[in-house]
Amino acid sequence: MVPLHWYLWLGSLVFCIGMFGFLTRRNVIIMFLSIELMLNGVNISLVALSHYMQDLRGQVLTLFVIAVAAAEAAIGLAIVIALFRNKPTTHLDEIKEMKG
Amino acid sequence: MDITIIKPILPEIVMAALACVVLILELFIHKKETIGVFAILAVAAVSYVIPQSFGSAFNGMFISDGYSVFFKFIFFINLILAVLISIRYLKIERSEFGEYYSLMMFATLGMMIMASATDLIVLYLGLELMALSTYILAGFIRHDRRSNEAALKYFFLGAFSSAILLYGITMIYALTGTTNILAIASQLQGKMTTQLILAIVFLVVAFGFKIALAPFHMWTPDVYEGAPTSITAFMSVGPKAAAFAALGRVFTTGLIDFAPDWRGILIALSILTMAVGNILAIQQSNIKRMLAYSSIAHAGYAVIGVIAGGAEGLSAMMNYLFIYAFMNIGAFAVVIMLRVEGVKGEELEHYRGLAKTHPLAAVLMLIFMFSLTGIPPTGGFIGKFYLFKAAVGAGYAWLAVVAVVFSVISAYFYLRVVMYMYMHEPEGEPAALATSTPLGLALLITTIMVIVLGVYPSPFLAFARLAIG
Amino acid sequence: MPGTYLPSNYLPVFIFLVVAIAFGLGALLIGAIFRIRRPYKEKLMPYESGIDPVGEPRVRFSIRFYIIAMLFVVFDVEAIFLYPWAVVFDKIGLYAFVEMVIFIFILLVGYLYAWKKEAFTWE
Amino acid sequence: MQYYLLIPFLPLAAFVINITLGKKIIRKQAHWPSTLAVLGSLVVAVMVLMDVLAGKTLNEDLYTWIISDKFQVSVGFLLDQLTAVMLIVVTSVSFLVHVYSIGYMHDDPGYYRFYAYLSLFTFSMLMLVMANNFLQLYFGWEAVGLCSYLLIGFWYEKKSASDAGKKAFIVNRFGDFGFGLGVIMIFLTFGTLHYIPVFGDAGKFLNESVNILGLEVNLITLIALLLFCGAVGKSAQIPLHVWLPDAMEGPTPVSALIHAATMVTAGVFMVARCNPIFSLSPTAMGVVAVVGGVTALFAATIALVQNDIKRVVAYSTISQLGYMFLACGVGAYAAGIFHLYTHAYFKALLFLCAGSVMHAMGGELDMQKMGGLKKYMPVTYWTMLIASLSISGIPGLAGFFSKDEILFRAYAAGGVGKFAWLLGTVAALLTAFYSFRLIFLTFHGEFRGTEEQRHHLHESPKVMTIPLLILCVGAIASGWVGIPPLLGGGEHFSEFLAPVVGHPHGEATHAEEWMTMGISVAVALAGIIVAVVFYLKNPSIPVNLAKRFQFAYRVLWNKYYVDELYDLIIVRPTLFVAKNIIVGFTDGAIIEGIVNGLPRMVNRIGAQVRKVQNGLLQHYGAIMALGLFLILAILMIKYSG
Repeated sequence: MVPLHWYLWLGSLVFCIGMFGFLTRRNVIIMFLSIELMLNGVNISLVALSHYMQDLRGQVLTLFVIAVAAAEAAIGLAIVIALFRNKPTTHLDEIKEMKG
Repeated sequence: MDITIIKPILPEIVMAALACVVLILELFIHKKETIGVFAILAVAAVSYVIPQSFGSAFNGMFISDGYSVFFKFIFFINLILAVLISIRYLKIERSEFGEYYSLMMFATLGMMIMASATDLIVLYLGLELMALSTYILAGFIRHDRRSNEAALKYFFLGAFSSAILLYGITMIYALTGTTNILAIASQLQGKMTTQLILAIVFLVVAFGFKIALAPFHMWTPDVYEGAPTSITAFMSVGPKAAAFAALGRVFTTGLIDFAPDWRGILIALSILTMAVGNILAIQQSNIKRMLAYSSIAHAGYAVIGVIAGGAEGLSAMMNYLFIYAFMNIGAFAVVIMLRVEGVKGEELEHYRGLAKTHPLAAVLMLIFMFSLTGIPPTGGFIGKFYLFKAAVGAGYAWLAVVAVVFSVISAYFYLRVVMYMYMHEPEGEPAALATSTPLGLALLITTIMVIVLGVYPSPFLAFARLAIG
Repeated sequence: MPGTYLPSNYLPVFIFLVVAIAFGLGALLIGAIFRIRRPYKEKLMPYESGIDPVGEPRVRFSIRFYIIAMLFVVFDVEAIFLYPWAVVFDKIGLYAFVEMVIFIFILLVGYLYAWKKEAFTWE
Repeated sequence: MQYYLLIPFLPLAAFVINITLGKKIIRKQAHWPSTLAVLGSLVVAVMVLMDVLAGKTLNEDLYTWIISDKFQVSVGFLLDQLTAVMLIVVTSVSFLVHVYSIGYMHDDPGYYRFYAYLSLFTFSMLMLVMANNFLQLYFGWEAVGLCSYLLIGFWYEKKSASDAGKKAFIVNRFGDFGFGLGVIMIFLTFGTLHYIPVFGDAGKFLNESVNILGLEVNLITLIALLLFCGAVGKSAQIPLHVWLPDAMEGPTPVSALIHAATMVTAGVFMVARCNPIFSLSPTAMGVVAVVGGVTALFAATIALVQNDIKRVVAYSTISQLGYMFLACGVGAYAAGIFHLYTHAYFKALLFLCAGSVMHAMGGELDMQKMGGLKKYMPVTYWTMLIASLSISGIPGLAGFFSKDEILFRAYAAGGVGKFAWLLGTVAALLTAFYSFRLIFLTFHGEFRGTEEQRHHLHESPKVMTIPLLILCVGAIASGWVGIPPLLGGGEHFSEFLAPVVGHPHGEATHAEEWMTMGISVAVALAGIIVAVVFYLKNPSIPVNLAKRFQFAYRVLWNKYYVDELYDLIIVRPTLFVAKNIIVGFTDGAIIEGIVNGLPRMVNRIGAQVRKVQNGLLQHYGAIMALGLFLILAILMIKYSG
């Protein structure tokens, strides 16, 4: 049987990979994916915990996270498209009109 | 099926329903002002059901108590004032769409849920509803690149922070097997573990992001500058207050046993925030950006209330946010007034000699700047006074002294605006003002409230104190 | 019962996965090691059934695709709430039914809005 | 009985109306709101007086601004006998001055501004006298000072006027500084600023002392003297009297209201109000009595030789204020307040008459250029004559009763009181003399002005003379409420005030009372007769005297060179320090370092920190993550170690 810790480590690993990706990649779409990775890292941990504790809350939260993530993706995509129309780039280094 | 169990959440239900109605109305109504008026009426309807709402629902996941109701009133004020200052402004920005108002209502709904949440799941949902709506609102002027950029930055960093929040929630869940904020304390039994450190830190970071505590404030200046000014005003009060509500609830009930730990973190962040906010505000020549840094600094002050804790600290924090709502939106309302066709009106230079060309606008700005500085007899003074008093009462006199020092520094950039208006001669063509009845109404309300709160604060103080119970 | 998921039930699946991945990677690896590389211009051209390619190989998709995709994702994911609901429907009864009707109704409002905004029409 | 709130707030409302609408809308009608408001206040003040007479006093906090443990900032009202008297004085004189100003100021371009300031002043003064705590007293104190400053410099285009305003402001700073310290000391000692607990507890601290620079000073004495500093400044006593004569640059109705009848008496009021504190300290009482007595005499001597009609009255005011302090200093607070009250009427009358004369003379102030005005302006003449008789202390008139009361109480108190009595009696002689010198120079003899002025001479309009007549009634009859038992009266006034200020100490026989009274009447008559001889019968005498005692004359003419002295020892050194040392330092390191260095440092830090905010999203995320890991690391180390 797989100990709970393994799942939790896996979850945190996925979370950290997502975080790392978010901080290092410059392409907005990849950054999207990274955030999804972070959320899924959380989801793995939640489902595992929920199962091990025989408590439904974790799974409920997971469902909500998935739904919110979808909405987030839609909004994020819309924002990127709106930006793209004014400035055709998906490269983040070029998006720094405001600073200081 | 017992309908009465939904009573505590009735205001939220009404708000959600009316927001949907507003969304549909947008499809059929071409005069968008009407929708704005409808949004304000919706607030009236929601306020109407609030008195009957007290109680707890959904197995203790949701509560309507004095604390949440006080915050809800802050959100309503925020919404009403933001709607009032938007109506003319949106026309000037050529972004008159009805979704704007329903999004504001949805964002307010999210805030209400956050304030009432006694379960981390509900808290997360409220936060996301608020955040997703404000992401769109920040980028609402679609043809403006700065607005796009603001939305993009806010969105990515916001999503990042909500992932961090989720991880914090997961840690708490792992430790306690529950997500109920009230049950957390009893489950933890005051035991410190590595996971708990993770949980506390992650929650501080996530809430710190929404409140704009340094160093999690980095998004604030850019987003506030790029977003439509009316939304900047909206964002600088509502979401911030909602995050404060959640912070206060989670940390002073669920994690109260670990107060020394999170208090230490918050003190450090508070000082850093006041420093960054005030010092960088001095550097700004764009008034929106300056107000963004100022709002960062004010978050640093308000967090002192949470640090001080107890009924006195929390009520001081609530009061501060209440007062801040008026003075900050008032200041933004003046900024909006200077935005006319073809002139951004955001630069400090635009305020040169305003007292000569538009004395009334200058006087109003003067009042708000005085209030933000904390000069009596304006509301800002009262807010700061009670915050610092709470800090002294809780044994953090030195922190109050630090905050006072930073307040003095803040006078430099607030009063610089006043100096530009009163000491400098107007240059070139006199600036035009975009006035309108709703904007005038908003200015009237904010000015009166700033003065009344400064001169006769006791009823409001009593209200906050009562709300804490 | 916590912890009763014995990996042994999934062992064949796991072995199959490992073999599949190893085979795919191995084949590519071997090819990369042993093949002879003599590139010239025609050889590097994308293969389009023997016809010279016209224009950039990367085509920008119409923005409509994204909008449809976004709508799909949003409405699709809302369906996940229906599964747990369906599982416990007979236990909760009318209350659950009413709640789900409201939920669907809210989705419907969104759908109506999208429709009226002509998000579904292809210009 | 909340209606008393109308008393201060009606004038406030008038102020708001005039200041907002005055310039554009009300303009020449600006007197309506202000005058009606103060009339309303007067009516309500009379009602309050009735209530107080019926035994109803009141002490309540209307509203509390800030509460912080012991420290409480509140607006509250104390309505007792003392307040009631002050209310009547302030509102009645203020009302008459408002009416008078309709005529006096009617051509002024700043008409609305004038009435706005008058209303603001009335409001501040009423808040001052109605206060039930020291903080409100202090705010009222500063507010009346501000109004006085605004009104002295009302004709700010005139340099002398704006200079006089500044002078009043700066001189008052000295006194107010002491007063402020006194209020702080009270708070530190008693832990509250409300009158009732402070006065109640004053006795407990009788034997406590504080160490100031190695000097043991009795705590109560220190507080009393600090408070008295404020009174010295506001009521223009030696050595801070220099601002009041210069304040005559303001419009004459202002001089009558603020610099004669009301504001300058605030010091006396304050001392009387704080009598439980003062009475505990014989030292402080002695200082008050001596300062009062010396000022009474000192100012009277200066008034002897001045030619400026308003300055004579101004020095007379200083002198009369000295009497009031003298009374307070010997414990006869009721007598002091009694004199404050009668003085308000006859002194306001004197000023308004002087204003009427100036009005007729086209702004001329020099009495040497007047003369013989009696036949041109009979109403002014007769009213002013009665006021002069009153101030000289002719029996039957208001001034007689109050001044006699003071002198008798001083005599009866013994000790310092006897000395003060002597000063007061000599001053009474001088008072009678200079008052009649003024009358004779102005109204009798031949007209000495230009032909043009003569042509222009006229009696003032009704709107100005009617207030004169009303005040004249006050100058005659206001003393009748305090007729001593010796003359068949009931001393109602001091009996009325006794609950607040207590009874005066000291015993004296009837014979002694007759004696002091006789002496004061005699000196008053003597003064008048000398004036008659000097200025009516034989005008060469004063000229010869001035020649013969040239030194003394010049000293008096130059007001004992006090201004010059202050210029030498205070103004010049200050300016020297400011010009040379501070300016020198600005180029140097210290001031540069503090004034410019700090902001520059903040700026430099800001410019560096600003670079962190470079607009790159990833960068922001990285800083967030960095912050997260930093906090995490610190906590981890803390808990693992």
